[in-house]
Amino acid sequence: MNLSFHLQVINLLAALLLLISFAMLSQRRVVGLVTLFAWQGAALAASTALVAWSTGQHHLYWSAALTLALKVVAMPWFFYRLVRKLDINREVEAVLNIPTTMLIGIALVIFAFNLALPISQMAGTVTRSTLGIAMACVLLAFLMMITRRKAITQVIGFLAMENGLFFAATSASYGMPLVVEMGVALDVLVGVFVLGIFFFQIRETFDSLDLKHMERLKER
Amino acid sequence: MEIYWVLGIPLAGGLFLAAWGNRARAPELNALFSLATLAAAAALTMRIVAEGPIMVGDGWFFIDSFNVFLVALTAFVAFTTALFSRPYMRIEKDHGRLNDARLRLYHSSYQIFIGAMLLALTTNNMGILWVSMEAATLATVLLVSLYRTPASLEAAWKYFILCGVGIAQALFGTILLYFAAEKILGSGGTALLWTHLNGVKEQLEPTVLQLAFVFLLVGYGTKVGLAPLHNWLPDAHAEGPTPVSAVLSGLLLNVALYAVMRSKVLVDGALGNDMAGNLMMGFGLLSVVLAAFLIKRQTDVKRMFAYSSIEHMGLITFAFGMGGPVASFAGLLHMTMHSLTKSAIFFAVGHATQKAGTQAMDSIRGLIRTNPTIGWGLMLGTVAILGVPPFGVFASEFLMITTAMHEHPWATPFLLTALGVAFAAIFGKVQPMVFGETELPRLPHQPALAPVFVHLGLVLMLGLFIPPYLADWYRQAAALLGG
Amino acid sequence: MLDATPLDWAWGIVLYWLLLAGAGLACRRHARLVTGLLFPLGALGALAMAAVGLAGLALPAGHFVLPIGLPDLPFHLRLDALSGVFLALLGAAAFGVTVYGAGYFRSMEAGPLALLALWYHLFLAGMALVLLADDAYAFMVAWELMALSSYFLVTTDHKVPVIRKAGFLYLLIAHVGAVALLLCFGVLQGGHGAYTFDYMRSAALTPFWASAAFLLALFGFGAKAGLVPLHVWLPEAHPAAPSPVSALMSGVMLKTAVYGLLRVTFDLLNVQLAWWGSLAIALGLLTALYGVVFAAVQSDMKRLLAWSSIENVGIILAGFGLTVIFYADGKGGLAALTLTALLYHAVNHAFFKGLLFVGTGSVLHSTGVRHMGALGGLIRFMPWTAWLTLVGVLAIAGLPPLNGFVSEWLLLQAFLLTPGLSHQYLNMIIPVAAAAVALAAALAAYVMVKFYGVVFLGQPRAENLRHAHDAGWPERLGMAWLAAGCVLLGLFPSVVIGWLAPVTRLLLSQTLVNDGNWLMLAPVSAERASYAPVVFFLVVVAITLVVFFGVKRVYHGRTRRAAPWDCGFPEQDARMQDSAEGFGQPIRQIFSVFMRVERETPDPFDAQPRYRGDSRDKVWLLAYQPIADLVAWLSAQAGRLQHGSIQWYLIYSFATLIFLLVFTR
Amino acid sequence: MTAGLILQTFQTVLAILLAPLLMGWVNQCRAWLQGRAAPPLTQPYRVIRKLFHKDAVLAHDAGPLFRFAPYILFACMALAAGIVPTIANDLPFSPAADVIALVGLFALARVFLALAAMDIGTAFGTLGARREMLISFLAEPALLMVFFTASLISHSTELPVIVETLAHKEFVIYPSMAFAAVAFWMVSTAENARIPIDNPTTHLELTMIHEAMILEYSARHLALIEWAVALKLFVYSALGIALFVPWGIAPAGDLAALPLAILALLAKMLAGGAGLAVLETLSAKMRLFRAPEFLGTAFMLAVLGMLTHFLLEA
Repeated sequence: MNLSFHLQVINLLAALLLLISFAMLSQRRVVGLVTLFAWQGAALAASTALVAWSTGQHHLYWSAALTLALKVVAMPWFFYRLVRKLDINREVEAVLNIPTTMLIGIALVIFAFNLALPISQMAGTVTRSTLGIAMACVLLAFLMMITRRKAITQVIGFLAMENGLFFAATSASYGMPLVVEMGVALDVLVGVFVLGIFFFQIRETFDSLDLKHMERLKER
Repeated sequence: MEIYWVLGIPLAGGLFLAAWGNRARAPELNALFSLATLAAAAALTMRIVAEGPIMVGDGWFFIDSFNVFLVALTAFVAFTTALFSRPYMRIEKDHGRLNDARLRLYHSSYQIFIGAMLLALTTNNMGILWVSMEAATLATVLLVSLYRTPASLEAAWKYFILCGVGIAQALFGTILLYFAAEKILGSGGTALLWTHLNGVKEQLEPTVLQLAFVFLLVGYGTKVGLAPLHNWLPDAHAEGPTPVSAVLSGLLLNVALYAVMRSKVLVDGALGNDMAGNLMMGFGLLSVVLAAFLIKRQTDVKRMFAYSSIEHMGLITFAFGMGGPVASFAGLLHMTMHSLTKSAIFFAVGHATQKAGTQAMDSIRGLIRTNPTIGWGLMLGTVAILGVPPFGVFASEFLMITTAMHEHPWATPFLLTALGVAFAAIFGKVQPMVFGETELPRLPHQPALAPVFVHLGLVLMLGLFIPPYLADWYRQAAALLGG
Repeated sequence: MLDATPLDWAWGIVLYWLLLAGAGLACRRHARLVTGLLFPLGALGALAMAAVGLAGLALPAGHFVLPIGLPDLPFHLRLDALSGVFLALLGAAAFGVTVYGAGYFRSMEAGPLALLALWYHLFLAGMALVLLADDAYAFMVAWELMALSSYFLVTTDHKVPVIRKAGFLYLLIAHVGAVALLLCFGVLQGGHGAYTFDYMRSAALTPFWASAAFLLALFGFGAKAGLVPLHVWLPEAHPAAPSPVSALMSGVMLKTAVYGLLRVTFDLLNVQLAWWGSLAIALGLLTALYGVVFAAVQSDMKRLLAWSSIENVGIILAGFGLTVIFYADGKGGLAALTLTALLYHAVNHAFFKGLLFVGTGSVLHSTGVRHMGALGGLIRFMPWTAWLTLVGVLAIAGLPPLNGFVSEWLLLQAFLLTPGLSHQYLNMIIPVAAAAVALAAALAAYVMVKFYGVVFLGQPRAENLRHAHDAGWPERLGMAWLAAGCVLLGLFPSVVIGWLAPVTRLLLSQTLVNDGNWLMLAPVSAERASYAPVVFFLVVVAITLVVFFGVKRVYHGRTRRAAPWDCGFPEQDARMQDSAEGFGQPIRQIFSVFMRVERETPDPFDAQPRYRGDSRDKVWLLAYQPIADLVAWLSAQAGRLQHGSIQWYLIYSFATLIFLLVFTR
Repeated sequence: MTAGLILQTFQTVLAILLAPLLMGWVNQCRAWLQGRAAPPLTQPYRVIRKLFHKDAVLAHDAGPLFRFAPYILFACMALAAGIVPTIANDLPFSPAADVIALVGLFALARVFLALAAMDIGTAFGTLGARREMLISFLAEPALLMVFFTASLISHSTELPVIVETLAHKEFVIYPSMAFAAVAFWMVSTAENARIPIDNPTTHLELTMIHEAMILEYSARHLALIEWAVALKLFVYSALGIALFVPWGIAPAGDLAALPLAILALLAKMLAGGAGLAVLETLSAKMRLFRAPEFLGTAFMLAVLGMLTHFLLEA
């Protein structure tokens, strides 16, 4: 019966992830976003570890650790510094107003669940029911990238999407082969590094990270 | 063993050049590394010619007729581009658009980029394929923004975000693929090996693979530049340094398409219908038509040829979507021809823009007066890319269009329109650039145009005569791609 | 060497031309070498090619496979009677033109001249390959090689914006036509790369697909032949090219389109439908009338000739349509007659149009003027050019005993024979068609009188014309060759028709019976119709001489010179002669429906009165302009998708993803 | 064959000699109808003879083309006279040129005359040439269509065969020939520069067509041209006769019918000339730009004739 208890905890964490995604959709301040992102990473790491422990998939510990290291510690720290350095902790005005975004988000969640339903039927994992949530997280992150006008928020959205993917991997098939996980993690790390460079470049060129300065290249 | 050389040299080169910095001879070293890579690739190719498909490193690397010619092509174009970039970048530096630090960045990430693409081509693991595709993107993001102009930064940013999001979809597709695979192949590394997957593709779960393919197509398709996912492409090509544009549109698009094709093979096997083919045909046609009409309104020469890349990628995708030995053969041939021709064009364009000091086509005039070699290079390259025989691009278009008329007549009006519009647009813009009078002085330095004419010579040769072994590769690859 | 078949010779000559092209590129420094050596050598090749063509007419078809091309599809070559006659045409016309060119290009500077030699010989080789190709790929490669090289020839003088525009338009329409041909071959091919013509001959198509193939071929080849409404490039491109090139394009290149149409319709397609013929006749006659009317209102001599080429193509196409009708109706003999007529006309046109173009070339060369309003009286300053051109003028005006008349005669005979047809409505239509042909022929005479009269006769309209120098010897030689062709083809039609017999046998498995003998032409039967040009010619000459010497003998031959009659108005000057516009004015008035006229008339007190009458092609305004606008509008719409905001781009990706997910459920 | 040759030469010479007579006769009739004192019947001969005796005056720039045109013109008309069956029906020459060639022959003469007119480069020469060509480009196809109607009936474009069919086969009424006849009359007025298209006796340069072309000619050249013009009128009349009232022309190889044929010819010519004179007197010369409409009508009538042939006689 304790398996089912783990399961409940995992489902809880999954729900938490979804919740956090929605929170990110509605969050207006950059620092708040970063915090939420850190929490999401934490939830992800926790659930991964839990799955690893409950199913004896040891390589999942590795990925849990990676997640913890990267997405809970390194990146939030990095982002905090960035926000302080570039002091961009202002209101992030959204393209759409929050309620509309929320409505769309709910629609997406429903869609994602329907999409995941047939697949999770045939999944052999204990955590199959959470696949839909993972997909929902991915789509919500996508939506967030669309609705935010600041470069940094887009990046956070991007990383949130990554989280969703990891979660999907864990819940659908107890994670990817370790090599791949490593590679992905490496890519994410490099990516964030590159982004850091970018922010400074953008900052010094446009003295703002607002994307509305970056709409010059178009068909006129 | 050659495979390790092929992958190792560029990586080593990247690290070394990063360390070496832009001291004297850095460009030469860059070219040298590329040459070494080319040599290794040649050796590998020889081996494949001799022994047929091989699996190296207990299944981690797999080289068959499909990717070996892409490896050879990539190494070759990488080398010629390195040759071209040597004088080009020096002039950029003289014009004060670049400094040592950026050149160091350029040289090292150039090698890394090449290495990543070669890895993507040779790996047997769909996951590693994804990883190296992402790595290739990351390596080029900073190259696109090399000039640090607002425009280039914006382009790089769009490139990064759009491709990043796209590639994330591809990762989801890969996860689904793994999810479907591990039930048959068991969990662990081998479940993502393409060869294993290919072996059991009939047993893979159709619904999952269908879903997976959608994500993979949207993901890698973004990097291929299929409309409407193409929006990053013209910006990145237009704002990056010309050598980067050349390798981006000449090589990276091919590699992305290669990834799509590898997945398509599996999906076709699993689904047993031509859903994937139809999707690709749809994307292909849309890209061809949209690109053709967008070319019409370009004023920036590099941007225009970027759109022409979208058009040709669309053609290739359409051909692969049609399937069948002839169409797939045509698609592979067109991949080769397009990367050779398009990179040649970018070389010529690069020198032309350097001379005119702008990329605006209205202010580039009478190249044939100021520098006949550039002028003729651009003219012949344009004629070639527009599919005029005896250049090889025509050979593939011939096969595609006739097959399309035979298999899918409904598509031909779109093709006819698109090709007509694209021809009118591109040629109508290039002709005044090449011909006519100008008051610009002759180019101070002697451009390195050997690559241009080497490429065009190859394209011409392949239009009239395709070596038997090359033809055999194409045939085997076409059979592999569901011929 | 001795046992080499005509085909071996043919592709040998093609190779030889390619080598000459390379050589042309090689001697970028030595202009004399190009004109003094390369062009004469090329001319020799052309002469040999003519011989090869004639041999190919006589001998059975030969096959050959070149080891180049696509992997599964090496170049198949074939030389049969049809290719033979067109190769002969190509060789014969190209010989004259190339000899002419050897003199004409002497004044060019070395660099452009070398390029010109390159493209010129590539052009010749391309046209020959088109005629030899026996599979779709080889055909298309040759076809586009021909188009491309001729494009570079047209834009030889690319500093002039108009010429660039002309070249662009030409290449564009040529390319669209080529794609249509690709689609046509796509219909004909058997899938899995069965692209050889042999396969296509054996394949059986349903009438629907056969019609599709025919229409595509008609479009593709029509675009090259200058079929209305695809003709717009022709009056721009032909005048833009250097005159020998215009001569080749008008004289030979247009015929390759006719060749292709015949090849596809009668050789590759295994079914012919009567309505194809009706369509072809309708289009052909429209083209003929349209062309000749516009020729009549031109004031630039090369444009005038270009339009007249459109007219002749139209007549040839009408003949083609009639052939299809007869053949589809099972009247092999009559089909043979029409086919002979149209082939004959193709050959004739090659000769006289080539002659006229090089004639204008000499005028252009020595005066630098193309506008007829600034020419005149040249017969006194450049007699060789003028008199040789006169032959071409009389020939193209369809006057006996020259060659233009023979083919028109044959064609009209064919029209007269239609009552045999089973379709009643065709019986009704054909006479009207015949009337239209007759009208076009008569108008051609009008056009030619205008052309010759304004350019060569009367008073020079500008002073510098008095110093115009006559053509040099190579030019004279080339023109004389072409003129001789016009005369001989006119005098000995029976012989020529004998030569053409294998073609009709090949395509229609039927030959034209000539009931006459070597000097009398009598198709079908001497009872029906006969024409003996030699007798005709001799009688006219005899009577002329008899009367001439008779008059001299019986009366004194005294002659005084005096000023011409000025009807009491002393200030007669050259500007009072009819200008080109003036000569065109009645036609412009009668056929004003075809064209939009723009004219500037001077006010009475103008010191330097200038008159400009310009007749714009309505097809351009009604068909092409709207298309251009539509494309521009569409591309503007497409451009709005691409408006820079990354959010929108993300939405595109997102929407695509969602759409596909929903779509594939 | 020899008989044929004799006939051929005889007929040709006869035509050449009789041609001015017809011209004279027409002028006489016109004079009578207009109530003038008529010139003698032989007036044209006198004019020609007078002209031959004069010294030729050439413009300074007149070239060989200008000088040779009259001879070519004359030769063409003579050949035409040899081809058209006037009195006899088997003519060795006629296979050399059928009706289409005949039209070509007229065109040849016309083009040479027009070119000659433009050679000197006076305002009126070019004006005449242009008008002449303008009229002919409608008249020529109309004439061709008239011939086509006839040859559709007789399944041949050989004049002798046509005449044979129309005259010596069993008598049939061909409605199509009625149309053809009207068209032929309209065309021949234009081709022979008669009223209502042109006025042979005008002296106002601006209204001239034919006369404007030959304005520069004098003496022997002019004489030849006048003669050729007369000959042309004769040939056209002969054509009209051959096509529409062919009875009386001697069939092949029957010399006995010859005298009768000559009489018939003379009778028909008298009637025809008179008729032409009457028509000319009744109608007035029309403005130049009405001429295309007039000839267009002729053209349409001829085509209509062919169509009626298909409707009623096929």
